[in-house]
Amino acid sequence: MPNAEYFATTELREALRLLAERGDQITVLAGGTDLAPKFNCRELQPGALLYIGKLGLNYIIAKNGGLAIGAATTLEDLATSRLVLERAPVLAQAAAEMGNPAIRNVATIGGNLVTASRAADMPPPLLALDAELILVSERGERVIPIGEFFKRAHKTVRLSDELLTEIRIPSVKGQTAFVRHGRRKIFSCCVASAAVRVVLDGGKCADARIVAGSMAPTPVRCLGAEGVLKGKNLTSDLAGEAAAQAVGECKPIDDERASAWYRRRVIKVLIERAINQASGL
Amino acid sequence: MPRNEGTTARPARHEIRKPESAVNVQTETAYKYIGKPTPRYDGIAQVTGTNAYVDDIRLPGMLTVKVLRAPVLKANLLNVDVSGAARVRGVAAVISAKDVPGGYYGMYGDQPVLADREIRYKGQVIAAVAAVDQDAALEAVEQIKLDLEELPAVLDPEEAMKPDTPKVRPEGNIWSFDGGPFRKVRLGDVDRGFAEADHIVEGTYTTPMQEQSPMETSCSVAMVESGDQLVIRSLSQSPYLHLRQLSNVLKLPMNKMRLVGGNTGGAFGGRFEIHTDHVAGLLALKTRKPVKWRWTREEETLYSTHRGRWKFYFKDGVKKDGRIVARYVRTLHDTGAYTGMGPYCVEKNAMMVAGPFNIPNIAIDGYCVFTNRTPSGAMRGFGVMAGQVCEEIQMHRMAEILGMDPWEIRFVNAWREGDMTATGKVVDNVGAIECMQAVAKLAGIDLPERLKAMSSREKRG
Amino acid sequence: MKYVLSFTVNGQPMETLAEPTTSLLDVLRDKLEVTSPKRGCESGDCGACTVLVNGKAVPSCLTVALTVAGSEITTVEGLVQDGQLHPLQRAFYEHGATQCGFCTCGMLMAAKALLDRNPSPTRDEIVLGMSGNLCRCGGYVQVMEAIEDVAGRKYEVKAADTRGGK
Amino acid sequence: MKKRGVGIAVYCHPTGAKGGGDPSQAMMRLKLDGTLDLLVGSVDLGQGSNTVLRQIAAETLGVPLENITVTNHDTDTGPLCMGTGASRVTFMDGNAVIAAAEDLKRQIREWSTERFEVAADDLEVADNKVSVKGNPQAFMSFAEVGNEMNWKGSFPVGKGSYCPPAQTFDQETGRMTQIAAIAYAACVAEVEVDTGTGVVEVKKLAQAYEIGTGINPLLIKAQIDGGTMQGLGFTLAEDLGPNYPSLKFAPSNFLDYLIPNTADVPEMTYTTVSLPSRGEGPFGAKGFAEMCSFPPIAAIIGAIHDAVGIWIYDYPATPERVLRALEAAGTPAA
Repeated sequence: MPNAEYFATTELREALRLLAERGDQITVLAGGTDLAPKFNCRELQPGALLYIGKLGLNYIIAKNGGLAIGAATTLEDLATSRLVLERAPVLAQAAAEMGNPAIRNVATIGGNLVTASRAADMPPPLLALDAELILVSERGERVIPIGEFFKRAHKTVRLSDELLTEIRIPSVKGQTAFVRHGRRKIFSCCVASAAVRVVLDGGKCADARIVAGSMAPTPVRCLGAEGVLKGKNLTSDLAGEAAAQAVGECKPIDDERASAWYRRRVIKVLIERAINQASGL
Repeated sequence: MPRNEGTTARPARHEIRKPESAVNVQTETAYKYIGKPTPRYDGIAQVTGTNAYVDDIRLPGMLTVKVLRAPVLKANLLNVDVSGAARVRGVAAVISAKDVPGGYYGMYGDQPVLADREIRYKGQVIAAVAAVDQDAALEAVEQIKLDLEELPAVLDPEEAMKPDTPKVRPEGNIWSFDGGPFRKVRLGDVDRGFAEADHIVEGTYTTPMQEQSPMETSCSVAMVESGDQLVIRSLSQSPYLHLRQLSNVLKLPMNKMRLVGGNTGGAFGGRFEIHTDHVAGLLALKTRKPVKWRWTREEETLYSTHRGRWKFYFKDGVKKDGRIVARYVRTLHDTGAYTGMGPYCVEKNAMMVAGPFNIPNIAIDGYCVFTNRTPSGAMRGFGVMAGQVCEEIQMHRMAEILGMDPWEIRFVNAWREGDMTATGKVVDNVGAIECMQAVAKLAGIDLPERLKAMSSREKRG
Repeated sequence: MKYVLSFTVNGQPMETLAEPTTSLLDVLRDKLEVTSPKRGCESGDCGACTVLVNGKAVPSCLTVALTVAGSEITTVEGLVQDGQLHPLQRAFYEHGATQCGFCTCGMLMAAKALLDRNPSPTRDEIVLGMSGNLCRCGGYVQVMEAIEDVAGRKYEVKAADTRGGK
Repeated sequence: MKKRGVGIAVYCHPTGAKGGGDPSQAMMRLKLDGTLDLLVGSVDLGQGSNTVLRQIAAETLGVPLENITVTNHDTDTGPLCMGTGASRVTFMDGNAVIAAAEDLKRQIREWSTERFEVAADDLEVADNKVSVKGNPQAFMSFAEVGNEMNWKGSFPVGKGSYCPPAQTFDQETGRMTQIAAIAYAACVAEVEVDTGTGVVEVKKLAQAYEIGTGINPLLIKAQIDGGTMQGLGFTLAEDLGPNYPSLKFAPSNFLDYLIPNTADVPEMTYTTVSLPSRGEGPFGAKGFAEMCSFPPIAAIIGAIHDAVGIWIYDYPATPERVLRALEAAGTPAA
């Protein structure tokens, strides 16, 4: 029988106190798009829910040339924010391509990160942008580079007394692209995605980020593929070479949406297209 | 569709299309109502949300149903212990096979309401609980104890047809048509036809299991009214066939039952089989209270009947000029663990699998095979659709092999008035050629004058 | 544990009790007998339960009821004003945009949210705006034509009657 | 790389159950004020059968549409219907409704002979009244007829039934000639194949249907639009057994079992074809609802072949199947 408690404080301090006292029994609720289906079929019956939608964590502000985004910011706000469109267009695009309009009105960026699904859409662009995540607890604040946040599927470094409050995107150089493949043109779960950032110096690639989504338990930053690009003249052929290198860095699985065989082929194409798109080839 | 980053420019607005302009339907001016775009009879109720679907019905004291489903594909069911479930607070009744007074349901009457002694597919319903709410019902279902002896299952129909494969049902894995293993159709002499042919074109095709996916999941509300009449609010798309099946299962005469419905959130064939009426009815009779059983989307997707899977082998004998002179089709239909509508589908398939084409020599062997899958059923065009789709792809391939235009081969063979179907029906009011001509025009394809001049009304000389 | 939930449904202040894990959909349907939002999947994948929360379309099955405390909820029951059909309702009726009708109420709310924000959407914007609402009868073309028609008639919530029908 | 291709297909589909023997009944009751109840046994599943049967009843009886209430699907009061499926309701129920309306007309004419002192054959029922042929001044409105017949001892209920003869397959030859009206369709599909992802996008569909007389263009369009979308799902995405015969990865929800949405709607045009003669359906209508999901399927598969030269033999033609076929044909993903 369900007998959960419900907390919907407006005070961050109060929320952190609750987490410090009994974080291991508390399920943090933001948009609820991942949790509610589990409640509906009784797969998940939490002892207590802490709703963070009233903590004032729904914000997008310009900071140090980059962005600070509250963890409870909805995907719709991300997708339509002029600031995000200007400073992190790949993030806006990834948010716009996720779910459907109604889901984007409730789903949050923080929820997408903390749920840490293999198919999550927010991590790849954030990795490409060198984002940092702010975890706050009564013990203080931790700043975690997003690359260190995910431990495995559905598991992050967040401790039970911590709350993800903010996503920081530094001012980064370069041009970006995000290419996603789902099984339906609009509104489908991600099968594979590629987020790319290239910093061009003349025709040469000075720096690069190549991230593959849904290709392993956690998003994959393809360092080898980045190495292929760095210091070289960016051409379509080189993009193809880097994409081929990236495939070897992924560990895709078979699941309901696609086979590992298919994912390996399609990620190569997506990464190649993303590099070409980012570098205007 | 990715949004346009950082731009507010909007593409030009589409021209607004009026509802009547998009489809050019032949209408008769002589009629007052026939051929007129009359809005739906229940349209206002639908757009105001006032038409009640079964799940919208709430009655005082109504109980909720949850069921225990088979955890394995095939097993001997040695014992079902519901005593723990009956003790859960809020539970009004728990039923298992021994509580079913009558026989079997299904178009061919072979499916038990609750699994009795054996399990034939994963998800088969074994026991059902009616309780005051969903949580009590789910808790009770968890308390039901099963004693199972798991057995090897068969999933592949080709495998199922082999003699030493475990039997899905005691009568064997192949349905018997008139005492034979397949529905036999013979027109003319295919062997002679193949001998006359310039080319032999073979092809093997498979079509998937498709779920009807009605937006409304299976749902029944059952109650006993006027003292002794069982009333079921049903989604059935065949209430009278179901009344007969329910009469057999519940051992009630037809005047002691009443199916009420007429407002169904989609069916597409999926409501040709009883999914919830029988169990809800049994529980209403047992508890004398209103009972609602609504399936979750997961139950609907995994355990409702669906369009069964098909495999087709085509062998066509064709002349250089495109005339098909012989066609052999071996069809294999995976009907799942119970008969469902399998044999019906196989026979209807045999009627139409040769397509709208005049072929003088045809042989069809239609097999209906049992496997330990969720039973298949009806879905839009059941029997006909899968076969004709593969037949059309075979036509396309044949044209390619002959180096012929895919239009040409169809025009050459298309039925004319007085031609014959595979099963010997002489066709009239034929429109295959006319449809091809019309669609070519619509698509802006300029057919050769010869094809444009053809008519189904010119009998084959 | 049950908590008091106070909010407004179609302009009426409501107060009811809800468990922390109960969805807005279940509260509307089971407690308040507002049945136009339908249970199609209970996992946000079909859109049949779409309602407006403070003017924004949300899947009510994915919305934990207690989180909408103090909010204004609008469902199809709230579209008819003074016995007059909303222009979208009228257009859906006239264009034959309903078949079995199970998805219709969710479609109407998604369409209303779309037009409230963007009174003259392009076809592509309508495609996007309605992409979360599945219809197995498949009548998307008529739905989109109905929305275009309303947009073309300069979208406003008045001037319609309930003619026709039963 | 994206490549375009065009394909065609042609289909035929019979009306009604395999081998006939599928009855439908209808009842029409004239009420005290001249309005009518139409009782049928078929179910309106969304296809609009109540709307269509009401049109047929109003046309046959010559009464305003809004004077008819349709009641269906109550096994205590409703007549028999074999089932709402097999594209049979417009045809079978429609014929039963015509028979019921004709029966009611006959009863009204016979009852009216005394009143007008003419033979039943000299009376006609039309325009919501019964009148003497050639003397339009001599008439009684349906309201008067309904009031008088019911109060003066008659029970004006028209009954009608329709059932094609039942036939079984010949054991040796499979001969089966009981096939009610056959409807036809043809389709031209244009697709775009992404050779990198294997994704097939249907860009355009043109379809032509021969369905006899169309009873309601609005509902015909709904059937064609909707059936087409189900056909698209069947062709490209829907599969309950993606690892057939294994049960692994069987989809259980709308996240994994993908049915088409608005974004999958191609540019669609239709036309209907008219033949010089019509069959036995009501006003010459044929059943066609099921067939609407067939036409795009083989046309799309043919169009994929036209675009990239591969044949897909197992359906749906998922991106993975397309990529595998391309790879087998020596075209690596790009």
